[in-house]
Amino acid sequence: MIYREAGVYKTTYRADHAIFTIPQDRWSMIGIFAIAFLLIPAVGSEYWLGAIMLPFLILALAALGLNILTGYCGQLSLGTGGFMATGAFSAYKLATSFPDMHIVLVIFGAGLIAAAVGILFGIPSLRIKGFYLAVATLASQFFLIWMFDKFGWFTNYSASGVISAPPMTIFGDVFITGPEASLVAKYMFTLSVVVLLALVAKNLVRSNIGREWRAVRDMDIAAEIIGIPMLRTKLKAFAVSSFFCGVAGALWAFLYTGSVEPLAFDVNRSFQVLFMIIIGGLGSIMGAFLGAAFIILLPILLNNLPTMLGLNIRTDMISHMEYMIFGALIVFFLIVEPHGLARLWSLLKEKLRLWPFPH
Amino acid sequence: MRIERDIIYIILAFIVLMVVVPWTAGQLSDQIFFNWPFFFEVAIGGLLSGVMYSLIALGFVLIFKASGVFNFSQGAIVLFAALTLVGLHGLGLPMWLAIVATMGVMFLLAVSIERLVLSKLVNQEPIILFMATIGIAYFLDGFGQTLWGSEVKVLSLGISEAPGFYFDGQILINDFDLFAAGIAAVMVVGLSIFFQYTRIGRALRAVADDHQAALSVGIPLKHIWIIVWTVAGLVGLVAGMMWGSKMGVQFALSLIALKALPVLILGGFTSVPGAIIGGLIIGAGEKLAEVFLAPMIGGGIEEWFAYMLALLFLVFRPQGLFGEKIIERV
Amino acid sequence: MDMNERKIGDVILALDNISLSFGAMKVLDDISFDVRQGEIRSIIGPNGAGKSSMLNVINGFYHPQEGSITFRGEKRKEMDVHKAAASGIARTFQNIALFKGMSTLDNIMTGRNLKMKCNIFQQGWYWGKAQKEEIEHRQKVEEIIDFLEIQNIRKTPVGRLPYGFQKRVELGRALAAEPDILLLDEPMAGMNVEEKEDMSRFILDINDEFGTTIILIEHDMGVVMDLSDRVVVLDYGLQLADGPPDEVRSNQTVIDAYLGVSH
Amino acid sequence: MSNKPHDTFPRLLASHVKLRPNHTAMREKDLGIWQSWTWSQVSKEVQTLAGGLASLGLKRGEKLAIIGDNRPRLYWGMTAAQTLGAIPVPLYQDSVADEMAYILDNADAKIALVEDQEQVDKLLEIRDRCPQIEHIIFDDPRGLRHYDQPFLHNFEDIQRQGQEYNQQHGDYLNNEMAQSDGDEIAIMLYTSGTTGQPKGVVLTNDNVIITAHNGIVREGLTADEDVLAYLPMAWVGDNLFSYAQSLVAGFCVSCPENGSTVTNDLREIGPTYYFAPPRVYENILTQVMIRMEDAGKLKRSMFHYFMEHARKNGVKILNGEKVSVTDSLLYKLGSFLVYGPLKDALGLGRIKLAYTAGEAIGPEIFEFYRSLGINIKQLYGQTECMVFLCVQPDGEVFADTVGTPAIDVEIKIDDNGEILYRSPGVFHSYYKNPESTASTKTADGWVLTGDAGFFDEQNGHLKIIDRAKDVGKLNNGTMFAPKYIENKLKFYSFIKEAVLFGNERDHSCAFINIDIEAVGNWAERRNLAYSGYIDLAAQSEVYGLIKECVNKVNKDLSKDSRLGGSQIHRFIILHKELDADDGELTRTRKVKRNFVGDRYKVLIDALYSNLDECHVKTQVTFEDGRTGLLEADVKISNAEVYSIDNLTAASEV
Repeated sequence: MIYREAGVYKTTYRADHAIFTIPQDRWSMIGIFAIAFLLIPAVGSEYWLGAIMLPFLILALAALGLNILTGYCGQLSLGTGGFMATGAFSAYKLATSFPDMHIVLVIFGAGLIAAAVGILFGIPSLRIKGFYLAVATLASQFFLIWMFDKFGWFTNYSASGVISAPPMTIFGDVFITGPEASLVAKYMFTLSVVVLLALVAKNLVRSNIGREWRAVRDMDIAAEIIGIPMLRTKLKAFAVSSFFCGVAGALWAFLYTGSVEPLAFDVNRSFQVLFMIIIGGLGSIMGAFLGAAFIILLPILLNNLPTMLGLNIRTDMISHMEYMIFGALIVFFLIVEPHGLARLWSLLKEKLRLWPFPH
Repeated sequence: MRIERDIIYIILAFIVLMVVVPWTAGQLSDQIFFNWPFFFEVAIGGLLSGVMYSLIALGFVLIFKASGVFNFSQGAIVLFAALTLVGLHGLGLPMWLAIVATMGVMFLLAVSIERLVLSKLVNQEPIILFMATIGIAYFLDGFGQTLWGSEVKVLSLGISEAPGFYFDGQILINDFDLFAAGIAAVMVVGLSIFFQYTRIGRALRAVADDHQAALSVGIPLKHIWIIVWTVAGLVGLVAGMMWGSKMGVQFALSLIALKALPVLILGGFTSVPGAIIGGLIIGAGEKLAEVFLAPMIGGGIEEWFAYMLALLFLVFRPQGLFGEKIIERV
Repeated sequence: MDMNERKIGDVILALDNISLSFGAMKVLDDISFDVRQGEIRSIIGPNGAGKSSMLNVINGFYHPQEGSITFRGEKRKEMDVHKAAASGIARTFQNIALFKGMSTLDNIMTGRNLKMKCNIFQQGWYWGKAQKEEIEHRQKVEEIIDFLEIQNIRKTPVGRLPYGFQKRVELGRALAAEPDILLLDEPMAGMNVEEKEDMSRFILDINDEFGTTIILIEHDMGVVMDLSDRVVVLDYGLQLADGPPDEVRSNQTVIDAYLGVSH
Repeated sequence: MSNKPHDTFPRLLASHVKLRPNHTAMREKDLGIWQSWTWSQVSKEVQTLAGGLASLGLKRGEKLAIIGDNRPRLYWGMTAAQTLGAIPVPLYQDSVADEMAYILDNADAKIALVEDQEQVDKLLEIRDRCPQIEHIIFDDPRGLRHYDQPFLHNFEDIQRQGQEYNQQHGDYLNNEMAQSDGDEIAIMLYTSGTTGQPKGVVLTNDNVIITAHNGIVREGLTADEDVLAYLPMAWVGDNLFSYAQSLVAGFCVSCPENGSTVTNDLREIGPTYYFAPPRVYENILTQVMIRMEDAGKLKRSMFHYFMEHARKNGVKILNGEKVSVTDSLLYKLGSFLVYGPLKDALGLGRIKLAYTAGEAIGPEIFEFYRSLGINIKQLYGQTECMVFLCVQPDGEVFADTVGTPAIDVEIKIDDNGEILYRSPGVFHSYYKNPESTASTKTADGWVLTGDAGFFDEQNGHLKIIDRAKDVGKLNNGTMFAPKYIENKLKFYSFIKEAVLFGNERDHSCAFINIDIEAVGNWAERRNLAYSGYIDLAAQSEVYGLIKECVNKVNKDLSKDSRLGGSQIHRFIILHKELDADDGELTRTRKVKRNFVGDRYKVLIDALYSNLDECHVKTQVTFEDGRTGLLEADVKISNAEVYSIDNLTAASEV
């Protein structure tokens, strides 16, 4: 309905390969960026920024990572939490071992370490496929969490096993971690990192490596026969995915919670992120964000619903019912649209593009 | 049943490993106490608790075999069954009646899952069905606890928890564990017979390969699904009774499912004997490692040891011990 | 069109005494034949004759238990899938093996994966080298799209395409690798007469314009006899005959075993 | 832009190179994107090609045949030839070799510039019949690798050769260009004569350029238009819209990728200036309606609601008439919800001006597009005058006229009703055919169109009624234009074919063929049972339906003092569908009036009697080739005849 594509033609491959080929899409993206970078920091309350936007962005980043591995490359992983923990603890070790290191380097360094760990745990994927692999990735999940829990070196021998982010600054004097950091600064930093990495993810999936991943996902034998190196391609997916998850973990520990213990990244975290990409849509950058928004907002809504409806229910009851409703909604969503919110979104877009003709 | 040679080799190699490693560890480290009776006591204790893992893995296998669904809700089913049983018993029903009633509830549960979830997801990709079972797991966890409360409940089957001494008092074994192992053995034999020798059983096996073939056997798909989910529910009930009386009926039961996963990949998703042998290997390996290896590397390794063990296996046999061999074609 | 100018060169690939079995099942039994540079070589035989397995041996997907493969003068026991692809052997599949979630364009682009050299960091940044590379290869792929006359389905997800078009896209993906040897596994199965004519024209054009050596499996005898320079006949793993189409057509063993049945 | 354009095409090209060197002149969808050439790039391409042609020996006055789909290189061939003072002769690319042989021979083509292997093969096939062809240049080398004929050249080789030639011969091209002027022959276009062989219409630079310029001035076209070149290059319209006007105004012409992608390419380009024959508009409309049938109920009713609103108000708004505020607001809403996206989806979203011509267009089709806000207009023209004779002015657009005379065009109508004209576009001659030239072009410069028509008294627009030779007279002297009335009847979807009789009779009568699908649908909605065409055609309800249509046509005719006398008095619905297998239609589905008249003489006699039923036996050919006898009693119905509108009759005095 809103799309006008007559006269939108490409005279170069460069233009034809652009991320947004339709002007309307470009404008809406600019609008979204304006809201995210200007409006939200200006008007967002502490609760919104701190309790919703931050975890949303960070988990969206993790979901992006998992989506690369699972959605694009077809390797089902339940080890997201472990890789996030790797990121968090690596960042902590980097920041405390090299106090002068810049926060950006710390965060991305943590991502790289997580990527290395990801490659290590990705090696069995050459032989193991499907659910067998999923269960195998649980091994990395449990092993990594156990390791961070058991060995004091990772926490600098803190008695509680909890790590706390040291105060760190950007642009010289703007605190983005530690008690003095403002939420707006944290938000803007996280947002920038997430936008940058989302762009990188988009670039990867539209490049050769992205096609190789999808080829491996859609038909691995054919992919191998046309010369796509199976192990290297899968390991690249593991590396990139773990890098994203590692950065997300570091952001989680340093910017969102400030201090964290290994259990924050237990298997439930892995499931949470997996839910995000399933609900959001496998194999879609947009899906990671939509799914993260849904999974973050739903419990908040469910939590507040009884109060909003004026019902008086015991808190443990509320938490049980939350489980129930959450589970039921997941099933409901899968039935309504197994391909996720991203599919709904692209269907809507297709419909608008074809309007008034039916799809 | 035809067992390939390399399976036997792998198991033998494993058994040797399970002996050699603790023995070496014992020799190397003076902190660890090693003697043969103690070794067998740990090993047998491990094997018996492995049987319990097998019980849960069985539920998975049943459903995967017959419907190709990776059923993550098996743990939740165990919890739900145990909660229902205890709850009904708590309402004043005698135990045997409560068990019968719970079996009825499990049947109703299977029907509901088929009606409300599976029938709506026919022909979807496996990962979607997998996610749906996670949704079911969440729902059942919440539902069971909303209905029956979340405090830890005691389930007593009237079997002595006291340890008994066997082999001239040298080896200490829990009677309850023996009982549970017996029950599990009965279940396994029963299920094997069911799958191998009954018409429905054969149909169930056919359906995993080919839905059309199953239809030609004359059993509607939805009946098959209800049957396997009911059977999985009953297996879950048994597992719930065993585990529940051992550690109390509580939310943690649901997490036991995670324990069964390595068993599954070890044994193969589609193999009933695989679930049993896998359970034994995992159980024994885990206990032995915990006792003889853990002290060397910091303890608490039972969380991941089973997974690592299974992973190691997979690298040699990607389809698990008894899984069907994957032949690649183009 | 006059085909006199077509150059058929020396032997580029020779298979000697190849035997392949799966467990107790013997799929190929002592098969020997060679392929010359620039020729169209057909393998025929009834279903289950081992034709597809033969292609799988050639591109290294199956490893024969006995025999040797001489490729470009280099003798070896077996081929390696990745090496085969890298040294210019591409193929299509009997049952279409496209990447269903991707468009025609992307599917054919994957065919060029071996020629794309940008590393993962360059691709992640995209602008600069990766973009340049992407565009260069797009250009090549567009030439293939043009060649196969599939311009109007360029951006359609291949899952939505009719069968005949999927076959063409698959051919395009193989062509994108600019192969020296192209293995075609029943490229015309399930096609109507018009589609078969198109496909035959494409095969001839590929052979002619690019000088690509083609090894073809096909059931349509008319097509095989028209297109091929030489034909090898397999039957249940055994080699019945080998020679030019006319010779094979008049070979009594072949007629008894294969051509006799209505095809 | 100065008032008078440059007088040759090479000079026009040079002027754009000066004026807008980096403005896109041409695009072609090729290899997935719109390959583009600026004016200065085009100029370079043309010059090297011209050099190449010169090196092959193409000289002033010699002919270059051009055969192929709309391709930039073929258009450049035209300018290149004109640069040398040679004459391009575009041919219909789908002609069979035989037809080409005649034209190539007749035109004395020396070099042929063709698109691909298909055309090369045709030329090779007829080469011995056209020995004067010395060279063939092909654009697309695919499949031509093994063609070793020495006279076959790759386009790129010729350009390379041309580059060298130009270097060696310094000012040769400039000298040749300087020698040309407005009186020189610009192009030869072959018309597909209805009888006999095609005739080559010779047009001078002035003919083409002044006419193109006048069209641009009248419609206010600029250098920023976008045009899609998709109609055959041999057709005068394409030469005008995609070549001459582009070079005069300096706008960009885009060539689609191939035949199967035109719809898609149309949408991508979104032309601002567009021509299509009525058949194309009709097909698009049908497609729209069919696709909308699949829409959900809500969307469908919304669509129909707004289309109805557009039908009532859209044309008025387009014509700049006043409508109520609510209607105007509602139209705006409709634009957002329906018209805008619809036009966009069809690729017509950016149209400033659309033309149609060639045949009569159904009023419903015409109004559909106009009501959407697409400024579609009819024009009337011929090859012999480089298209423009009459064009509908903005705001004065009617379905049944072709508008007022174009700039500098004089039109008169002779006693027989035949249209004659004089204009700057009037052709030089028919090539090598002085008799035809003389019989078409009078000594004082008037050209006979062969069409009959008249000026509408109310709006001064020209109306075309028929080919002049088909127009007859009723016994009372009224003009009888059967095709005009048949077309009016056929605009009703229920009527598939109509055959009118009346020449040298007292009044006119008609045979009608109903459209089995449309009428069948109509019958089903009314629960009328029928077993087939014959049964349906004989039903009295169907007769009622058709009678309404005939009455409406009569009413329409009665408003016209000249044609009012030929209202249909009686009609029958024919008991069988007219069929090419029975010789009643030509293979292109045109009615053979005389044959039908003879074959159904019984029915005609009955129509002109006072019987109301007639028994008829007809020999028919079935699909499998067998013949059989069809017998039926055909009913005859009277139609309402209206008195001729005296108001207009009075104004005529």
